Amino acid sequence: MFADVLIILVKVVLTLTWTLLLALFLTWVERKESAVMQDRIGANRASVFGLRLFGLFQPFADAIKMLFKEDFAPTFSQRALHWLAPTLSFFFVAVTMVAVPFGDAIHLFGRTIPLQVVDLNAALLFVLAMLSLGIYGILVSGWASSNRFALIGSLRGAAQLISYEVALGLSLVGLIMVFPTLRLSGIVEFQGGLVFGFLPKWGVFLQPLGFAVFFLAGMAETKRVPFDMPEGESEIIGFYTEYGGLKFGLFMFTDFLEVIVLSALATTLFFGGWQVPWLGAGGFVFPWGGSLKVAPWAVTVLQVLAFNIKVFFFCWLQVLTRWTYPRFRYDQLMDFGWKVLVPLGVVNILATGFILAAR
Amino acid sequence: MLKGWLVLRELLRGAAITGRHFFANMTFHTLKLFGIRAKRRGAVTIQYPEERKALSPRHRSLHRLRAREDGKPSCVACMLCVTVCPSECLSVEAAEDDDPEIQKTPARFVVDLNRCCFCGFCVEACPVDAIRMDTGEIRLAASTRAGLEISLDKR
Amino acid sequence: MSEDAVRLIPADEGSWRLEAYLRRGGYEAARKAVMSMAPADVITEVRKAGLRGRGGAGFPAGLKWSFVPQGGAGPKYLCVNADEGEPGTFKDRAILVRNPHQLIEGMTIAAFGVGIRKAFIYVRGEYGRIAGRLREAIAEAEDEGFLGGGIFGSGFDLEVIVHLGAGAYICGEETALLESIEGRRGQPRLKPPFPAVVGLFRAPTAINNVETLANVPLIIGRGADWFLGRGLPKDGGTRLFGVSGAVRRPGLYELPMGTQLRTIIEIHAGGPPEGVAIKAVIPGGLSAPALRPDELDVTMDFDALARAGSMLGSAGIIVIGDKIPILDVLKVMARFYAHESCGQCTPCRIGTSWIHKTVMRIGEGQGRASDLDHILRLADGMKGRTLCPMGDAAALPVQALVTKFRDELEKAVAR
Amino acid sequence: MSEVKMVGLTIDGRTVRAAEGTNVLQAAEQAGISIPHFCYHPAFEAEGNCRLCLVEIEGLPKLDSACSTVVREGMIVRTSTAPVLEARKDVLEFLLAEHPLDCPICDKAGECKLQDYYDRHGLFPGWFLEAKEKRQKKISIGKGLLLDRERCILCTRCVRYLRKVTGTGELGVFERGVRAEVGTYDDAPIDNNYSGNLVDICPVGAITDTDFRFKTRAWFLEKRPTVCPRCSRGCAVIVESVSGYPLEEGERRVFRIRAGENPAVNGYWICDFGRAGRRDIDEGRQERVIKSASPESELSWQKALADVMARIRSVPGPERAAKVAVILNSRMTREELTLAKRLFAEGLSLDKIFFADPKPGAADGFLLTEERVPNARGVLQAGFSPRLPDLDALAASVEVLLVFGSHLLDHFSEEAVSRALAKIPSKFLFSAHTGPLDRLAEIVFPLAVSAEKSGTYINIDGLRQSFGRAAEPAPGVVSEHEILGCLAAGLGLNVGEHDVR
Repeated sequence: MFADVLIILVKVVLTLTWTLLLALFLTWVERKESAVMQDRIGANRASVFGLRLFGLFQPFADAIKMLFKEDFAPTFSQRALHWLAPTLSFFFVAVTMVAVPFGDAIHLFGRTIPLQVVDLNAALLFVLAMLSLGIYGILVSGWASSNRFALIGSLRGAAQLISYEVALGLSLVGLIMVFPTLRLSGIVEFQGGLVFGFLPKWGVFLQPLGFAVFFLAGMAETKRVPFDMPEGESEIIGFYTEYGGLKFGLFMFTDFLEVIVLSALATTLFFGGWQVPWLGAGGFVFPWGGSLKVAPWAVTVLQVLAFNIKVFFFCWLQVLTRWTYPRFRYDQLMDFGWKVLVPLGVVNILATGFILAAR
Repeated sequence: MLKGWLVLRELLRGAAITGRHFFANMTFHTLKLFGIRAKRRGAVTIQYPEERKALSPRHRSLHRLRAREDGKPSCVACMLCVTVCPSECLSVEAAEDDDPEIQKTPARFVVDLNRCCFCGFCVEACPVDAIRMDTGEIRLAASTRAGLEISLDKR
Repeated sequence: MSEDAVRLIPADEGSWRLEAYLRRGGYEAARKAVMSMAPADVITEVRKAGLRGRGGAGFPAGLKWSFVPQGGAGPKYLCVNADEGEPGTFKDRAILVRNPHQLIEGMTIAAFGVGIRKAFIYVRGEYGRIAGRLREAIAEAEDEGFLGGGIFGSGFDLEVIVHLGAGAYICGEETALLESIEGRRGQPRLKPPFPAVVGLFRAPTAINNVETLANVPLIIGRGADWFLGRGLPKDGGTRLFGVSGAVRRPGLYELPMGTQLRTIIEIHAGGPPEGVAIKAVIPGGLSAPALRPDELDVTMDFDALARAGSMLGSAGIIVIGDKIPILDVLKVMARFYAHESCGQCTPCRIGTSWIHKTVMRIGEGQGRASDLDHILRLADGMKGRTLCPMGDAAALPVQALVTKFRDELEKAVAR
Repeated sequence: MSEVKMVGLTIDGRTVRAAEGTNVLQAAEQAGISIPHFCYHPAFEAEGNCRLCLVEIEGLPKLDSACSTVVREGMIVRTSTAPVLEARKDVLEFLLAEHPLDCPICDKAGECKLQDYYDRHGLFPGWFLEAKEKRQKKISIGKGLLLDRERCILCTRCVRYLRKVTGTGELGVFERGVRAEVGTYDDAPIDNNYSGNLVDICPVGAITDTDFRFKTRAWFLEKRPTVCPRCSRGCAVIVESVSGYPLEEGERRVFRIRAGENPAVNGYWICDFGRAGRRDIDEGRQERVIKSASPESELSWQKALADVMARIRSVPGPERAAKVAVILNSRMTREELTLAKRLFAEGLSLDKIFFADPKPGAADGFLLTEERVPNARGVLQAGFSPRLPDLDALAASVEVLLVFGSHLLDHFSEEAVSRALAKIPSKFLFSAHTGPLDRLAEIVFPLAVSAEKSGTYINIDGLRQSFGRAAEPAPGVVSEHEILGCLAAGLGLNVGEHDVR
């Protein structure tokens, strides 16, 4: 029993650390990637004992700065809610990560330890629920700030997130129809199979349209450019107008966490999670014949690495997107959500249904 | 529908451009890191305090008064610069010069950089080509407002 | 002897003495006028004689006198312009030296005709010694009762004062002359009012050239018709032609009005010396536009020369030989006018100096291609825009030289 | 009054009627056609030496100068035909050829006729390639006047002014041709009380004034007319001041006073004494309310005036006539005097109303009068009979003394005044300038000078002349009008402020 708790605790700590470090790292990636895209150099001055490391210490410097900044709340704001909002945002996004499997279950000291904090049996619903709850952080922040720009930002955010939630949900329905389970570990395992004998049975190949809708709606959920209506820094500043220091940092951090969560979910649901193509428990079995034996520990390492690489890729993709496109106009945003993504989601469900029925 | 596809096409083109830049630059950065093709710049950023961009000869920087051969400013305090200055930042007081060929010389020639908008009108207005904005001095900062009121005749 | 009597420059011994003049029949005309003629008749006679002013402008003398208001209580003056400053002209000097009494007699007649009691002879500063001879002559005439109070025993008085100028060319201009007599800076006055109405000391004033007045006794003594017979129908009398420059016999020739210029140069003055050809002729003092050798078949009278684009002026003929560069002539001319401009009005003051500077620069070999056009334009800028005729006097000859000898000057500029 | 005969002529196609004897230039000006000119000045006879006003007159073979041509019936004048413009161009080119390009250092720049005309009619580009004549610059010709011979265009306005107007004839033209120059005879300096006008009439910057030299540029000046307060002639003057950029904020400086045009009083001229009135406006001014009890504190005049009112109120009504005294002056405007009359003589029924004016000076026989106050007639018209106070009597009985102006010291020794004032419990000084009286008064109020206020003066010939504010008031000063109005309101007296004229 004690061991179970300990294992869970260790997994929580590892997951959280991984997520947070990745988020921190992502702030650096965001800066560096955008810089490289734009023929710039990017932040490279933060140094520890003269060691610059391409500005890798920048996130830490930022974090320290945020921590030491004055904790400020406007006079007319509602203090408690003002504090609560970033915490809520952060919490609901961070908590999503508990359901994501990092790798296949490992066998250690006679125990089967799933590389996943909790293996919820309705994890997909849990993830959707947690992501939806994140809206509260935004709403509360806008309300608590007692600032009309913040309020406008938060209401925009609420409208946007709820709208895209629909598309997000619809895109997953097809997946649920295809996959036999809602359990994320089950979904990942299911994706270990092959279609047509050679193609990994990844969600993206089964549900290409579903993936497109999911990823686009997911990006809208992260509230980042080109979907940054709630923030709109060049027009209304947004729901965190009245936030500074650590609280602002939390919001920022939440943004990056959302990127990671979206990448992790996209990986898990559509790109086979920790699955490496043609890699089974015993090693690679290539569809064109032949196999490669791999030690079990190496399999686990490869799987965790595969998961990370996939997550990285999606993070990179999102950053690329964010630095490529300009912001939507609000009506375009709503049009895109309701007139493009939602119908596509429905079409996807219908098509999936037809195909399943036809088979 | 067509419009939708066009948009999609443009979106993909945009991503292709940024992506191309990313990969190209990333390659160069990486190569440079390993000392290969180190001369090729991957980025246009100038590392400001250590590196300086060369100023264009037409660049308008801090004003100066040209000097006569004997070191006195060649300004004759005609106040045309004062007249033309749109931000009213120039303040000139004239004094008598002993040389009857010069007669008029500035006793005070102050430019208030707090107000100056570096339009260069003063340079264009000057009938004796006394004021110029070619010092190349662009790092103009002071901790007080008075510190930015610069006497050009005393420099 | 009888020939001398009708010549302005008599050749007899001591011709300037009173007794010599009396021998030539002097003062008879004055006596006739004062004793037996009405003043108005004197003027009419002179008008009939077609005597045109010998100073330069050629304004009929009688007409000029008739502008002076007759009668009136205030003083009137007669001024004799003996300020012979025009380069190339030396006729008045000859009269003053050789025949001063004829001038005095002419003055007496003119003063009687116009009703003047006081006359001034304005002698240029350089003629200081001649002024002494003039004063002697006046004293002689006064002693004989030909001048002063009660002339010839009549009630007519005339006081003559010799006024020595300070040597300014501009004082040959009649209003500047008046200013100078009044003791002020010799600067021309605005016209109108003309001196005949408002002149010396703001009184009506008749101003005549020495040669003009010296002709008057001949008109009164021998009649207008006789006088006209010696010249042209509208331009009576003889004229003193001073010839200088590239001729064998330079000098003063008294010839009838309307003598051919070529005749004067070739026959009377003997033509150019051996090996010299005529390049240009200035027919009437420096201010007259020069003539090219092919333009010499012109009669020397006011109207004919005006038609030829020049003027008779003071009839000082300057013959320029082909050894003289035109630029040198231009230099002398420009220097003279720049030096002599009074400085009163803008175009002349600065125009003359500007032309001078440009010409001198060309002389130094610093000429620019545009210089000749500039000079022409400058002359245009002065012509007709100055306060007194000196602007024209300075502009026209320069213009004529530059246009007529442009080829040569262009070579000088290009050098 | 003899009827002026009018002559009809045509100028530029416009039918113009002008009085007989006027010249074409004036007639054109009356018709609103301006003909450029330098040497002509309406105050003297035409001289026609600048040759700029050449116009085409039908029937004349050449262009003629408009300034010297008298109008004739039926004359047809053209002022802007090609030959006229050509002549102007040439004349301006001639003038500029020997004129230094001194504009940057020339005080006249901005109001220089040569600049203006060349800008409008000039030949661009010029074709003077020769060396300009070198001449003397900056020659002192007396009374703070500087002559720059290079700038001189020999219009001889100055020479003629000194001959025809002042009759002193200090200047003459020397040399001839291009070397001609204006100068004083044997270097004897110009010394007459009207020399400042030379600067005004010089069309270029050949004669400048050391008092104005290099202080500012002409185009910064704000020019407003007023009436000269320095003597009882009441000449029209123009006060030229700068109150904004390029001066420091809050500064207002009067740079010069020039002659205004008023044919009824001064023609085109003012005396140097009046011209020096610039100093009255800018120098030695009382800048703030000074209270001897608390010398350092900033006090508004309204607050300080409350003290004055309290002191007057503390004297019982019936005793005021004897115990409150006022000393006024004849520099106050007619309106202020009426207000003073209603307030002090009628409202407060004061007996002791005195006048202390500056001491009379010598008249110069032209414009300057003996009285050195502008409104002595106004004082009489307001119903005052001005008399000097008897200091001993004043000291004996008066408890509150209001002194307007600081000219008591012109009539009494400082010692006598201070002895007398020492015996008076409350004395208040209202003065535009600082002076020895300041320390004797309980409160000193800074007053506006006449250039800073509007009003009416009545001159020595009884001519009423109203004037407006000619210069922005110095910060903190207050006019007598405001003081008196405020006193009347505070003391509850109706003085009918709206009909003080």
